Amino acid sequence: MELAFAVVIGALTASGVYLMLRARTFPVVVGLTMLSYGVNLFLFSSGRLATGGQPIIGSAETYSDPLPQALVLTAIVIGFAMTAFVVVLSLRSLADNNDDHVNGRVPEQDSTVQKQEQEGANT
Amino acid sequence: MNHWLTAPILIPLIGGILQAFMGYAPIALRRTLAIATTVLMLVAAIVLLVLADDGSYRLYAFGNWQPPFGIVLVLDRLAALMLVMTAVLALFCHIYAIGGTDESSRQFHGLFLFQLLGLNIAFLTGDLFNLFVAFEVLLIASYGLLMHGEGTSRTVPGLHYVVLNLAGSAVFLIAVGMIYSVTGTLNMADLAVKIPQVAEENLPLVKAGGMMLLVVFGLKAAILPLCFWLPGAYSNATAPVAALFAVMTKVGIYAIIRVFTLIFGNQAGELSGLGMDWLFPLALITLTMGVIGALGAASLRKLIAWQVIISVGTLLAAISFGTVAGTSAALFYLLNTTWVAGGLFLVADLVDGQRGSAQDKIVTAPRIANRTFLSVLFLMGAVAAVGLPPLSGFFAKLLILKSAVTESDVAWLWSVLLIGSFFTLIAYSRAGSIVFWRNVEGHIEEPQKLTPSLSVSASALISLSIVMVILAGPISRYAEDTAAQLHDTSAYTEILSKPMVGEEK
Amino acid sequence: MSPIAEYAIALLLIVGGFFTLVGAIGLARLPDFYTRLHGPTKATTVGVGAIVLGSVIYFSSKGEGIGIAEVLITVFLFLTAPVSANILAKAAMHIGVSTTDNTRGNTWDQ
Amino acid sequence: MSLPLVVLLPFLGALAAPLFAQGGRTAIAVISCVPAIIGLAALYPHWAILADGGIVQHTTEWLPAIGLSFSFRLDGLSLLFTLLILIIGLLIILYARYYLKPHENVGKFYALLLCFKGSMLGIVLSSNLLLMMVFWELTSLTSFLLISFWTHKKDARRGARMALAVTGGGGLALLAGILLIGNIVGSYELEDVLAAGDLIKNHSMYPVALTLVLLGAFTKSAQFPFHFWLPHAMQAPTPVSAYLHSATMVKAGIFLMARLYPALAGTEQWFYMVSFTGMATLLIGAYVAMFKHDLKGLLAHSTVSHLGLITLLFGMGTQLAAVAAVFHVINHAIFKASLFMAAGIIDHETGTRDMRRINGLWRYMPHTATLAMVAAASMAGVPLLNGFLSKEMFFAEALELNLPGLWAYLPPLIATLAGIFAVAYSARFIHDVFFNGRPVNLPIFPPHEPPRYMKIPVEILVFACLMVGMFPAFSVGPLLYAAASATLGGDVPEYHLTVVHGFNLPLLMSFVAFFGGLLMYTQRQRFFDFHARFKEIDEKAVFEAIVSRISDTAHTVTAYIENGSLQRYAMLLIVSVIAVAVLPLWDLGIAIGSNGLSPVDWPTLIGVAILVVAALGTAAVHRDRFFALVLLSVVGLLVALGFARFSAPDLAMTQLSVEVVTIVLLMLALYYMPSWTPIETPKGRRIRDILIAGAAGIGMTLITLAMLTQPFTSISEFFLENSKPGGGGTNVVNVILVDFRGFDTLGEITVLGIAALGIYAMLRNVDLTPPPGDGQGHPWTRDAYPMMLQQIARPMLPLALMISAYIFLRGHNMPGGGFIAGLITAVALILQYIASGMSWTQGRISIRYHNVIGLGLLFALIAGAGSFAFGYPFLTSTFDYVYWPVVGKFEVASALIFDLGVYLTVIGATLLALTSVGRLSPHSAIKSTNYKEGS
Amino acid sequence: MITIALYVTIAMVVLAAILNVYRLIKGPDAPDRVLALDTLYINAIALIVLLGITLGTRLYLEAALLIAVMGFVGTVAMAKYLKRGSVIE
Amino acid sequence: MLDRLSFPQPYLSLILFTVWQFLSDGVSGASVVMGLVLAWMIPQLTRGFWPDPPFFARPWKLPPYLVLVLYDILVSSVSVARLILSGREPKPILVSYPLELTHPLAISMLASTISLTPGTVSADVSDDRTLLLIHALDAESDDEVINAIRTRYEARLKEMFQ
Ligand code: NA
Ligand code: NA
Repeated sequence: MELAFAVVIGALTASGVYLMLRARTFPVVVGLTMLSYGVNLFLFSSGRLATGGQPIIGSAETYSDPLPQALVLTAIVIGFAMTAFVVVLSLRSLADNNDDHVNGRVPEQDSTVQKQEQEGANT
Repeated sequence: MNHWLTAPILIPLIGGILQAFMGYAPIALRRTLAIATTVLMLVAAIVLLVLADDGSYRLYAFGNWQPPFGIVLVLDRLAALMLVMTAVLALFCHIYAIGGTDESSRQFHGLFLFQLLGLNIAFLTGDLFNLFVAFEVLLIASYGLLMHGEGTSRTVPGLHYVVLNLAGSAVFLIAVGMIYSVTGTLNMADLAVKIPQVAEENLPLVKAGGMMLLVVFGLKAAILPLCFWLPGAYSNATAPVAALFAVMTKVGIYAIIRVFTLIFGNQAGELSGLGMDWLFPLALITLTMGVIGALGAASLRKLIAWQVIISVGTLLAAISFGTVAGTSAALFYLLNTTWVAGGLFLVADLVDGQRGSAQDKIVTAPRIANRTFLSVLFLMGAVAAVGLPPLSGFFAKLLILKSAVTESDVAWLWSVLLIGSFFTLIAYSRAGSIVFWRNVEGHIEEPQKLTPSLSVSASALISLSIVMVILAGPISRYAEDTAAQLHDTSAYTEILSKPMVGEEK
Repeated sequence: MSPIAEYAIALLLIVGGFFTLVGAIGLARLPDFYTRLHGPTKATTVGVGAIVLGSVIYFSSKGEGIGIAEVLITVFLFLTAPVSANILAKAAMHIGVSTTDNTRGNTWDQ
Repeated sequence: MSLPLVVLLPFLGALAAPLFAQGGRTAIAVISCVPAIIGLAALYPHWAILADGGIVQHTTEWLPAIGLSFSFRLDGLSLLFTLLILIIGLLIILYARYYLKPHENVGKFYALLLCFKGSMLGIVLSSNLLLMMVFWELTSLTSFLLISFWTHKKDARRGARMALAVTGGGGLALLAGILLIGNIVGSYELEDVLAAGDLIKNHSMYPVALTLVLLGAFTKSAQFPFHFWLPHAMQAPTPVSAYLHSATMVKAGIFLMARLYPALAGTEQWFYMVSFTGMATLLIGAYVAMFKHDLKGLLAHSTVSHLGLITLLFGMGTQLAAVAAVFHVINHAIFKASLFMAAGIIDHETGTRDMRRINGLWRYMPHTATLAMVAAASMAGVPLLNGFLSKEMFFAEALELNLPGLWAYLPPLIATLAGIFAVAYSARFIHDVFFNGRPVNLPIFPPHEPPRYMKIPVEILVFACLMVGMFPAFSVGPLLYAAASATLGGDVPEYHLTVVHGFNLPLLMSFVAFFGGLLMYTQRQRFFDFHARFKEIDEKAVFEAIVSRISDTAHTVTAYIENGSLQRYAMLLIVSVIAVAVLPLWDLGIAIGSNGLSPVDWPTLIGVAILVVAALGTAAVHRDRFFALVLLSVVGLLVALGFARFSAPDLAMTQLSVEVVTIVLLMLALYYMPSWTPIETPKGRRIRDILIAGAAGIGMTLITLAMLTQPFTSISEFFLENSKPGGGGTNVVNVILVDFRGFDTLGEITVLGIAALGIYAMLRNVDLTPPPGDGQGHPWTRDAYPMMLQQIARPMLPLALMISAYIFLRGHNMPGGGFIAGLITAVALILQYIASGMSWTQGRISIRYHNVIGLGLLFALIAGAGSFAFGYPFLTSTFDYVYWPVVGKFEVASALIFDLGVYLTVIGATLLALTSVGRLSPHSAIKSTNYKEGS
Repeated sequence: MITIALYVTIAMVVLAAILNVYRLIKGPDAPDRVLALDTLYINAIALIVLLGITLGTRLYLEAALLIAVMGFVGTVAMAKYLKRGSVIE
Repeated sequence: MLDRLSFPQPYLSLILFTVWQFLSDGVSGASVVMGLVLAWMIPQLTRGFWPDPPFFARPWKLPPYLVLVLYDILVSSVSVARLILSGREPKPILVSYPLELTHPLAISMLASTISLTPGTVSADVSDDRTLLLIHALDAESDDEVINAIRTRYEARLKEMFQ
């Protein structure tokens, strides 16, 4: 079970990191969201995995660690606030720069790459 | 329990909440209440400074829950020093802001006070996860503040700042998770107790977690290679915000001092001095990069922003020694550099206001109005920043230089810092002589009026470097006591056994 | 727990699972969007309804009373499924998602 | 107390002087004299002690942490310099009164001059080396400001910056040197340092310390190869040149060598470094002076040369040489200051300093000419004038220098050669200016004698030249003795201050120099032609070019590294994290801990597979943004299922609600954005990114695996035990949130509130034009509010409120709580906005979301602060079971009020954020208001 | 009895989820993906309910209710985005 | 002011009160009091969202209708399942159904019913609310679909609403 859980966190991290390194605001935001899902799962698992051990007194024989759950709850809420902010910030950047590139404009060498790849794709 | 400990938190929180309600109240009322809040906060910080000077650790357990279970505030000299430093800077930034910067958004004062809230929590908290929450409070407020103001120039740097810090927060959480997964605790004092007892096979996890924390704090502190978000963000923020941000990198430095002297300090067994051997070379490279940036800066704001990075490098070099002398030198330097950098950002803005389309760019322009006043302020700021006598920067630099002990430390620190100072001097003299002296024909339409709130706050912050010279003795004594207190980790961990309300005998 | 309840629960669960699966097969197999819309709208809704009903019986036969949450889930699903289908169909028509060749009649363009 | 007074008074004067600027030049000049006069008076009582080789000392503690004290020391050496500074300073003030024009900024001038004077006094009187350092750098600064006094002149600005760079840079080296000495000696007090000469000289760091200190001294005293700044400092007003750049500041380096003579001198390193530097400077300065057409340029290079002479004397290391050096300090200060003043008068009266135009001034200003000629003769070393005496001593010492083999001839040879040049340029100064035909095209013609009082300082100094030259023992004997004694640390050698020592080798050298110099001057045209073959270097231009180059290079380097690319910065961050994590984790070895793996069930495994596919798929298809969003939803849903699967119902619910709101928000944004992401990163970088992401993913996998399989105990036992008895709730997670760690939650809802306020503020005045249709070119439908959706949405609102109330109230004991309840309410309201639009919904909500946020935070705050009333800390919760008739038993918990705060904040923040974006829509009737507040 | 039924049912629902994911990835059009997602949400409700029965606790049922609410709102928002662009206007 | 103390939507209040009793752990004094509070407060808060409260001319016709629909849902599920599993190509048809109902709620109820019952999904309502676009999964002709709906559902709904 632990390995499966670890692979999930790895996949979320890898995907989040890759998207975070993209050049447009939208994938970056998606990547950050993905990363925060991974991080939340990770923090959650720092209290180890349990089945049917929900930390509600009287509902189980042994309880899973409630503290990481509380921490993750806080982290989810904060992550939500941050994501909301960065989404809106990317909108603002789009409005201010007429471009959704993370740097406000497409750097020259990148736009040539774009052109080349498109040509490559067309032929 | 001394309820004063909560004052630096409750005051800006209440003030901020009031501002949230008062979005549409007359601006005069909002300004009055906001400034009153900041003044009260300064008063509270001073009270705590006086309290802390007896050298004891004061504990405040939220919810009356015994640490390590509940969240605690811990007041010591370091916390008090950071609080006062921040409150002083904030007050002048705030006064500057009511000179007109606050008009472009109704949320300004609220965000400003929430920013202070986050800073104060960070300085006082004794809980690692709560430190994360504090970081988030101050970051989200700083995001809002950064975007404050007219124009579009700050959007992209703001976006970079936000995205990198979001990634940083993710790393912070991972690090907290790793450390919790081994130690099972979050309270810093408890961590200081538990870390030396970590089993051999678990050391790598804690070590990696600690190093990740160092990266996160390094990102906030703007240490190379994590510093490149700073120049753009700071130089595009509105003046009072940029000036207040002078303290933002210091939060990272504070966190490094706190966590890496308490949790990974000299009593941490296997893990003592974690990361410090990385820190010293990185600090020197950061310093060098800062100097290069300052030399190449095209505007006063950029110059000062790189100055912030120079000071980060200098500070961390001293901190990395892990000695009382190093830490106390860093603390003295910290005060100087924070206030002066803040003041310089304000001066740069005033200059900008006088120069029309030339703004604060280091280019020739028609002669500015109020040249004498502004050039004297700039000169003083530059002298204090470069570390020339007779202003406090010199003494701060002396302390830092003197804190190096081993021959290789001396050789590296002295040469990098002194050669760096030389080139910074060249950068400032070049910038100042072009901006203030090298004039072209013509005159500027509608220069900004230097209202008292603008000029007083800018000159007050710069003049603090004179005050620091006069009070150099007492301040360095306080810094030394602070450093000594910090390095005596066992005293801190005694908070774990303090009685709660209702338990006192 | 009475054997009747056990049989009922087992039956409801398996029926529910069956319809859920059928809905998914429909979604996977049917030729165009509009035909695929039928599977989830009906079969899946019914399937989950059956499973939820099984849960109701399971817990009430354990003496924990009738859970209103299950009832609410069911009511909710039945109320919303047609609306989801409706608004998705509207979206599909707007985008111009094509129908299979043997479809008679035309989509709207309003 | 008189010593600090002497130093500090000029600074006070500097503060006062500008206040008298309204009173005109005279008033301000008079005020500026006061500090020096009081200073002289204050020193007078100490005279007797000093004459006997005594010391006056004053110490106040300042910064003991670094060994810096506010301590001063007056002995013979410092007295000599103090007198030079104060007396010449007074003359300069008088002179400047007439030199400056009425419209000039005299307030600034005198203030800076007084600042300089104070700093200079500080250098010579400091008894603590660090304190001396403070004043040392201050002289560099004030010199910088004085050179650039005429800020509108490009040459002045450049000259000033160059001087600052060289002397300031040298100061930094000196600082390092002093700190090293301090490390060796363990003190910065002069007394200790001077007493520790042997310790220092035998220390392994001595060569480094010596080099650093000498770097400071040489830069300040314009020694080769740092001499180039001094001639360019002549862009300063002439009083400044006379005072700073001939009489005082440039002597600071000399002073330093004299001061530290007992501590540092007497070694081979000292000898070679100092004497050879001095020799080179002596010769080069004298040579170049010959070819300068600028009056002040000639004098400046002459100054360089004389400074080299003094340095050479100190370098020789003999006691007599040191005496000669001190003597020449006095003599040079006197004649050079008077020459500069004379040059200033000529400049003032003719409007130029170009000797090719200035000719035959004898006819126009005979009085000034006489004074200048006497001073110049002294400079040339003509007998009966003071310059002659010390030069004779110098020649004598040059002969005494015991160098091996043929090298022994070098010093006398160079001394004589320099003497020849000195005579030649002095002759040029006299002949070319006052004779040599008629003036050429002078800006001011005809020139006149200057105002009477402007000449007085020159007269006094020329008189001093004569007095010292003719009656040396009487005029400067005691002072020289005291100074020499202080320099040498007590033992003064036998020396005789007489005009002529009889016919000896030094006198012969003087004759050779005198006639050789005259001969050279008569043959000057050949030398000029010879010199003209070398390209003249303008050091200012070189300096400026170097600074520009450095600045440009720095700019290029900075722009290359700080290239404004988020992708690079993010990459650096991630790579840093991986780097610091990899090293310790490398030691982890086998990643599976002692608890081993638990069995896996296949439904979970399939869930994992779907999650992994969806996660990696999102990255793979991210260019199709909507598709990526759908996959992200799948990820969110499965993460929530994962929370439920692993015993965290609260997290599952929170994750679900947050995920939907996030997706809605992302779609709100996507409306304005392109629906496709173009390919623009080069393939190589995409592969690099995949590798980085892969490394991060594998790293996290291994860390998680290691973590999950290690045995573990935590503080959570406490929470499980105390949740019910101490917190009054059975849902431990909720009790932690609202009680044990309620402060985190307070911070968390504050973050939420701030984010919403920030979002609102950020979208103010934003103008976004959405595309007219979707990515495939379909125009948007007109049907904004589908009827069926409206019909279902409205009854859902009260139902959702009911469910919210249920989730909220049970949260303390069962999964739920304020946060989830708040999100349910918020989502129900969002559904209204989706179904019926902004204006319709907004019209039915009478409260502003700002206030909801404020109210929420306020509730939380009040719930927390309630405990103050009972003397308990903030956020101490209380709960009780209450029995009411009819109602029965129910629980009342203060934590519930706190949770209500959470509930309200969540609603307010979520809706404020979403509606802020929603009102950007061109269809929205509610526009963000454009406003600029009045003040 | 119930245990076996639970296993079988879970197997069928999980299989259904796989089919949904297949459709979600295959598309071909955006509405197909949203429809698949919506169905996946409903499968998730079933899975949570089944989990509750397996564990013998009703503590997870509210999570299932929440999926129903959130899944609907999510679907509606996506569908509205596809045809109208602006979800809230 | 009195307005603020009343129950503006008594049916809604009744439903809410009843639901609350189910949501609570059994009926008790506390749950009744809380139920009353919610039954009063929620309609007060949401009354603005109900500009024209649903109007039923013959509300008692609703329960039998719901039973009918429930029955049809089960039947329709089986038939759809059969079709899906048979592997046979369906014969889909798009039908424009002329509406006789006018009230939006009534139309919505009809559309929902159609979606949940045999082989039909209501895809759209025309802007003027006179036509309903229906997609039938497997039907022979327009008339077959229209007639089935007209008689089985729309007639009953018309009775209920008009
Ligand atoms: Na459906
Ligand atoms: Na001439």
